[in-house]
Amino acid sequence: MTDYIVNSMWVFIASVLVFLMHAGFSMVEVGFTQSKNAVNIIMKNFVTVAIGVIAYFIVGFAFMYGKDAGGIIGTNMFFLINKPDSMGGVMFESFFFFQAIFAATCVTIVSGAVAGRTKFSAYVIFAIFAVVVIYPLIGHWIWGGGFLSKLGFIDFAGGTAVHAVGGFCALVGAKLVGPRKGKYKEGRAKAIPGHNIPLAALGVLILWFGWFGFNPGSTLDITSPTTMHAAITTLLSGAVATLAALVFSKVKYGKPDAGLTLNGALAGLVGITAGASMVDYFGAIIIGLICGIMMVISVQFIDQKVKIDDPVGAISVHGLCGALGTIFVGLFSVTDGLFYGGGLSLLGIQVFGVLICGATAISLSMVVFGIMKKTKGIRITKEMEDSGIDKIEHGISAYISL
Amino acid sequence: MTDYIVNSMWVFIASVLVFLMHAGFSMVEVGFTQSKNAVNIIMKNFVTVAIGVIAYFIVGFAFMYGKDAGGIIGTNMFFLINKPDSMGGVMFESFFFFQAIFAATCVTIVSGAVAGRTKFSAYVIFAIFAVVVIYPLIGHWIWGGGFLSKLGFIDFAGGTAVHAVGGFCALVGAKLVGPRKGKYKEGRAKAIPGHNIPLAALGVLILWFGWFGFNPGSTLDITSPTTMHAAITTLLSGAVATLAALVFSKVKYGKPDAGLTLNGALAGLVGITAGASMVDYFGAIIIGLICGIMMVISVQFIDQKVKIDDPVGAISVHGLCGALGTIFVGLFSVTDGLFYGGGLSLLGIQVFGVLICGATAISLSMVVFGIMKKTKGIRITKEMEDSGIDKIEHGISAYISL
Amino acid sequence: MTDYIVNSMWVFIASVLVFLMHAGFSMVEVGFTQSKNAVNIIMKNFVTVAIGVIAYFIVGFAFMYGKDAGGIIGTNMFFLINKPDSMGGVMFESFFFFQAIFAATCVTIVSGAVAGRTKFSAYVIFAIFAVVVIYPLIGHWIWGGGFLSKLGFIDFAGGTAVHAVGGFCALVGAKLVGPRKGKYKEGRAKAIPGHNIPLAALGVLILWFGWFGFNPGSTLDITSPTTMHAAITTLLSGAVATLAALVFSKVKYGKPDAGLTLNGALAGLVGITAGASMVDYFGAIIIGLICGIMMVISVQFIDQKVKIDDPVGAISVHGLCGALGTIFVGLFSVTDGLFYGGGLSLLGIQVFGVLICGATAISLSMVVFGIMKKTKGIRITKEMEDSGIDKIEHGISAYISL
Amino acid sequence: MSKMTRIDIITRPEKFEELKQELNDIGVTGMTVYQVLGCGIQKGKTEMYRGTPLEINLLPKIKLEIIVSEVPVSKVISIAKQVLYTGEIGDGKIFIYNVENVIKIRTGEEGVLALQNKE
Amino acid sequence: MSKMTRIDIITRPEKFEELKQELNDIGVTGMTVYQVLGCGIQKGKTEMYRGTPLEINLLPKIKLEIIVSEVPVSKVISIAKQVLYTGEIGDGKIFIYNVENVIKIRTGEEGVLALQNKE
Amino acid sequence: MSKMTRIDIITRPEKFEELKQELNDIGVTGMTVYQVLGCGIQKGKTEMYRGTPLEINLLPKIKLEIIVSEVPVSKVISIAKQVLYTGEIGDGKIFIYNVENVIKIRTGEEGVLALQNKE
Ligand SMILES: Nc1ncnc2c1ncn2[C@@H]1O[C@H](COP(=O)(O)OP(=O)(O)O)[C@@H](O)[C@H]1O
Ligand SMILES: Nc1ncnc2c1ncn2[C@@H]1O[C@H](COP(=O)(O)OP(=O)(O)O)[C@@H](O)[C@H]1O
Ligand SMILES: Nc1ncnc2c1ncn2[C@@H]1O[C@H](COP(=O)(O)OP(=O)(O)O)[C@@H](O)[C@H]1O
Repeated sequence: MTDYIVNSMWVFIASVLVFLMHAGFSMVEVGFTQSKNAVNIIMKNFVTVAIGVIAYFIVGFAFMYGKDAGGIIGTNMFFLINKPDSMGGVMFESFFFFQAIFAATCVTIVSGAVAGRTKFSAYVIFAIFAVVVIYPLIGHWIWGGGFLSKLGFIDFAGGTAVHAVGGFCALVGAKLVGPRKGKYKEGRAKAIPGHNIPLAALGVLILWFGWFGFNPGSTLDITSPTTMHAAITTLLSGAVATLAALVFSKVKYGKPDAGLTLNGALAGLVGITAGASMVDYFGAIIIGLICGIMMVISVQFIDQKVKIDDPVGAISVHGLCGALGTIFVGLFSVTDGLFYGGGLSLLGIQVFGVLICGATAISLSMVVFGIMKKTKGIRITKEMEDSGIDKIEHGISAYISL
Repeated sequence: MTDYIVNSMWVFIASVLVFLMHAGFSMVEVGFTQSKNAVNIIMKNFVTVAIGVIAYFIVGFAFMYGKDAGGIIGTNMFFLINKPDSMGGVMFESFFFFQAIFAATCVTIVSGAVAGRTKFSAYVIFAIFAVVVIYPLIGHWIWGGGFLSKLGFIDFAGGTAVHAVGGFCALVGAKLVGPRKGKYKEGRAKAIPGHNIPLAALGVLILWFGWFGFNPGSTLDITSPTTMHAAITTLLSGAVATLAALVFSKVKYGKPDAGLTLNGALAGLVGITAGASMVDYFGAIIIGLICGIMMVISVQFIDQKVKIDDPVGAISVHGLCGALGTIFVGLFSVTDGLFYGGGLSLLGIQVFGVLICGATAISLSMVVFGIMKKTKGIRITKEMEDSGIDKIEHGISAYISL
Repeated sequence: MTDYIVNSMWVFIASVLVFLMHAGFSMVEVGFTQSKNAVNIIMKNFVTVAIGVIAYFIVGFAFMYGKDAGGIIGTNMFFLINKPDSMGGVMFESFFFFQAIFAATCVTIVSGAVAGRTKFSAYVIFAIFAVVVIYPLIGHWIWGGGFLSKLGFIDFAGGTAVHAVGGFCALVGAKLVGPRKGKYKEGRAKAIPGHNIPLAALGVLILWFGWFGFNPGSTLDITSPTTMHAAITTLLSGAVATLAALVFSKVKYGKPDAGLTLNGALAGLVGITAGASMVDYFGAIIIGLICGIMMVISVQFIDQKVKIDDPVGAISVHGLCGALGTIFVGLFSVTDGLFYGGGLSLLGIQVFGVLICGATAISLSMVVFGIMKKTKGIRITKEMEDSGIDKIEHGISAYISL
Repeated sequence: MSKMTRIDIITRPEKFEELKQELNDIGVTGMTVYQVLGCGIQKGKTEMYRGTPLEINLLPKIKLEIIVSEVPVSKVISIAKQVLYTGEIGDGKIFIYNVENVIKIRTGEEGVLALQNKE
Repeated sequence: MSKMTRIDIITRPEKFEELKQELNDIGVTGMTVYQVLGCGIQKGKTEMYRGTPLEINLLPKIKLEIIVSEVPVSKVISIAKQVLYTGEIGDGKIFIYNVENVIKIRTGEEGVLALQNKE
Repeated sequence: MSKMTRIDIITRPEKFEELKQELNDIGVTGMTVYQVLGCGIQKGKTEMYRGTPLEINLLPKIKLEIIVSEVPVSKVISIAKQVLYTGEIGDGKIFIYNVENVIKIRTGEEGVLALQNKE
């Protein structure tokens, strides 16, 4: 019996917890959007899992964790051919399983932001590209031995690699596809409320559950208290951000906003992701507090000033809080953070890394969405939008009573 | 590799399973109440998790597991300052994580019982008090080295510490806030049915799943068959109680009652909680049988005779079955139970412990709810109750179609 | 610290994951059927868990894993009396827990196929019989030291023992109880759509999650990479089958069909179950591909040609893909499969085993359903079917608004 | 302008499919359907919910609204009676109203012409 | 054939139970209930949803449709006024229509007879 | 008492927002909205559900019920035609009925007065 076995087991179990996050994402997206597009959301989530896993198996993993070429990209292990026996200190199979499930998660973030007006085929093409190129490329830089990791950039569980990247792609997608019909009238934003808050709440709690695989699992090492420490910081940041969003929305808008409270939990969880293992409890609380509040401000800002229509708040929750959280590592890391006497060096690296990854995610997704927009089109017809994607693109309604 | 690592891992994984119980509670409460208050229920559940975790981190844990003062209360480790490296035979982090997630669970029980007519702010204040004072105090007596544990009182996984305490607080809350409008007409109880049975059923199954972390996790020791034994007794008791409630409701009311069958599963799970590790299979079956039936009787009794309006049956499920189950330890414990030749001593202690804890929970919650009732008020206005808390207190409906 | 402890822990955790599959089955069945029968579906699922666990504890386990008599049936350990300390290389308690949760799963498959027109009591009687006789008997042949296991028949995690058996019983049940009213008009099949696609999708994702306990757990050994290998093949097969069903339904019917895509995921998961540990990645992909497509063809074939009304597709998903997957072991097993130079011997055994088990499942369930049909009747009245089982048999609707 | 009449048929949801079919057969081409709750002689029922009486005093009903002009009202009524009659309480009622005018938006036709659902 | 009248009462859902009770007391035995959305003087309201104004300009209302003949229309109206009056906008409106005929499917009775919900 | 008229507009749900806006502009202040299912010339469609034909022969429609007196009926009709016309089957129909009386519960006003939604 060695640590090797126990850690392999742990990483495997953590992956399974992460897998359920797909159910969480599905329910959050379904709940926060209109009932007439619920089937489409479901189909997007299923196709994301399917494509994510297959594409990552074929090329994504190779690009991300294959033999490094110039700090930019991996170059072997396509189809897992020539895989080693172990990786990251655990059985190769555990390692790959964990990574494969992460891969699909990143893409899923985009599906909520472009909900309600995007062609199914356009989303599918983007998803393939994201899981073949965007995610593995940036993932290689950060985790696969690429230049950012060599530089000392720290992203513990994917605050940037998964969430900020997903969020920035979401930003581009939502911008290029344009707002849903009726979202802006005479230049003023109008709310298009989601159709099922309890389902969205279920989704958030399932995501939170999965996050205890996502963050603690990322140590790949259950023998160290760091893993459980990461769980506690995850719990604290999520809790504080939930409360912060609830109170802040109450102060700002007069009533505790349900949607923002649910998003608040996610904001805190995303915010802590990059540094869960290396910030202390107080760091976690402050990160949760800031993320909870900044998310609320950002949701309104993006909705009303930037005028990008993001039905589920993915840009603010994943993009903003993912980026913020990664930068906060430079402030709150108990070993090298500015506030803990570590000076500016790590902070600089973190900011640099976030900028590079953000710029890459934005440019690459602009290319894909841009080319599709010019050619096949990314937006459904006005009629389809009016009557719902479900009825026309999938020939069925999500809910049937008579 | 030591037992220490594996046990720490196990306790951590068990905690994660327990965390999902919040999703379970939310869905049960949403499903068993009216749609016009579904957002409010969701908000209460989220605020419970948030407050539960934060308050327990700041003071709750210290009161519960800090250095014992006079057998009454713990006195150090506020903010986890001066925490040890390990506790209960596992890494401190695992131990705390497990306990923190338990803490929020206890409070959640109350939210269902007072659903549909309680001010959000009143619930929040109670929740803070419960997680800061009521739960840690009683928890200290039972598990933290307080006088009950010194006396030999046994509550394996929280039949009393979590469930009975939660259930008794629920009793007080539901009594003081009064029945929902329309619940009693000319002194006769009328049913106000829940709005979504499938969601409630999902919640129950999620809770059951979480219970396999709740009970077996409480051994803090996966190396012993006792842990899996506790899982089997949990499974058996839940199964028998489900069937008992189904059959008993069919005999009593002519049709197998869906709500009572779902509650039946929970009754069996609560009932076995105090003794899961120390009763044998037949004990588990008999406990499940009694709890399933007693719960049905109690639900009707509380509804129609005591005339306390408990929309989800929390008083009967958690209060009654938690207390019964704790007392049953004195009968069915294979080492010291009356039926196994252990004499009356343990039974006496168990009854005494339940009485003390019950009295404490009732008095303390009477004080909090009582003071609030006298001052700020705990009940929403008649108008808000008529049109639903969601629309007025949160400005949104849970379900929006047009 | 020994492998023994870690494996016992692993098997236990895997069982807990499998337990959540009951929530998955419930939601899939509820979502894919009509709202007027949703309470009935829920009740059937709860009663299945309850009866499954109790009956398996009392006799099922003994028949399945008791001392072998003539290769046909086990003969001791009723009520777990005289249980050994360990079994299958893990603590007895873990082993039993895993098996008990599997037992209920097999029966559940039938409940969806006979939904909407079957008497509650008839289903309950069948469920008892299935968990007392059908499942343990065949399970003994395959896993309990019976003649099939002696012959070298391989069914890793229950492609036949659980799924095909469940699916074939479903076939018999659905055939004997007859189609729902309105399903066939003038000999032509008409669709009766499910009432809640998002709930069905949630169910599928929960099932997928549980499958990572179901398949990898079946090695009973986490120390070997085979376990995680089984997880990866499970992931790949599920993903490929999802995509295959989506694309195939789009080609065949013009639009990507949501119901078939969800079923596709399940088809791939069922298909890989028999051989998850012993096929390689490409085997898994091909199995997923074939199962995804064959399931779509089979659903239409059963619906329109065979004219058996199977609201959730259980016959195709579990029966067909379970049988196919078991036979595929004879083709794709990397040690003995035909395509890997293993010759025809294993393939022959696999085909023989599937035929024997299929024939047994079909005959036994024909006897039970047949006798009931002749005596007490298995079909609800026309009136009950029109107005929904919920209102009449359970006295309540699943959804109540006013 | 010849008389146009609106016929409201309120009955059990179960019977809807059959009724619709039969009405089609006598030439009723348009109808609008409402899901309503109703009580009449059929006073609802008392179920037990968690051991407490649950009075369901409004039952789910379906209302068909049919505006006719060429198809005789009597014919619609007799078909409805034929299909819906069970002799049990809850068979339902038919209400007849006068319609002043009908306009078909797509063609602008008014009155009886607007009701001719033939292309 | 004596006059039959249809009374449509559109009001707040909250008041429904009470109204139904009172109407029963004056002998109104049958009614059909619709869940509708409405606006009138009560123009809806603006809530904040995720920090963005959400204009709810149709409010959930309930419509009771009551066909009476023996029970005087004026009595129904006065009961409705009495129960529903709060003085706040949104109390609702009552619309009165003429009914040409009523048929009770179960018995075949027509007109006033069809409305006699006594067995 | 000057004539009061009820106008029922049955059309596609998609068009509802626009129609409501335009009606407001010509002074229609009150309306009641029903979610209904309908068929007319537009016979529904056949989708495939799990490879089996699914006949959807009732399509979701929206019904606006508007009682007017001062606002001319013709104006409402012409606005409706204008907004709803696409030339495709399914544009919908308008039905006109006579209203005998209207009562505003809050003020007790009757008839035309009850319809004046000005404060
Ligand atoms: N006076 C009435 N006004 C409005 N609706 C009525 C009236 N009487 C009956 N209805 C409607 O007709 C439905 C069936 O009537 P009911 O009296 O229950 O059965 P039956 O007509 O067979 O005696 C009721 O549920 C209700 O919706
Ligand atoms: N002119 C109208 N046509 C149709 N329905 C109306 C009309 N005016 C009011 N209503 C209905 O009556 C309801 C209540 O009317 P409202 O004007 O809001 O309150 P009040 O009558 O108390 O002033 C509205 O929501 C709407 O459903
Ligand atoms: N004779 C009728 N009686 C009642 N409702 C009708 C009638 N004809 C049409 N309708 C309603 O109007 C809707 C639109 O009518 P339809 O004939 O489909 O389109 P169009 O009027 O554009 O030809 C229908 O779905 C139905 O609800």
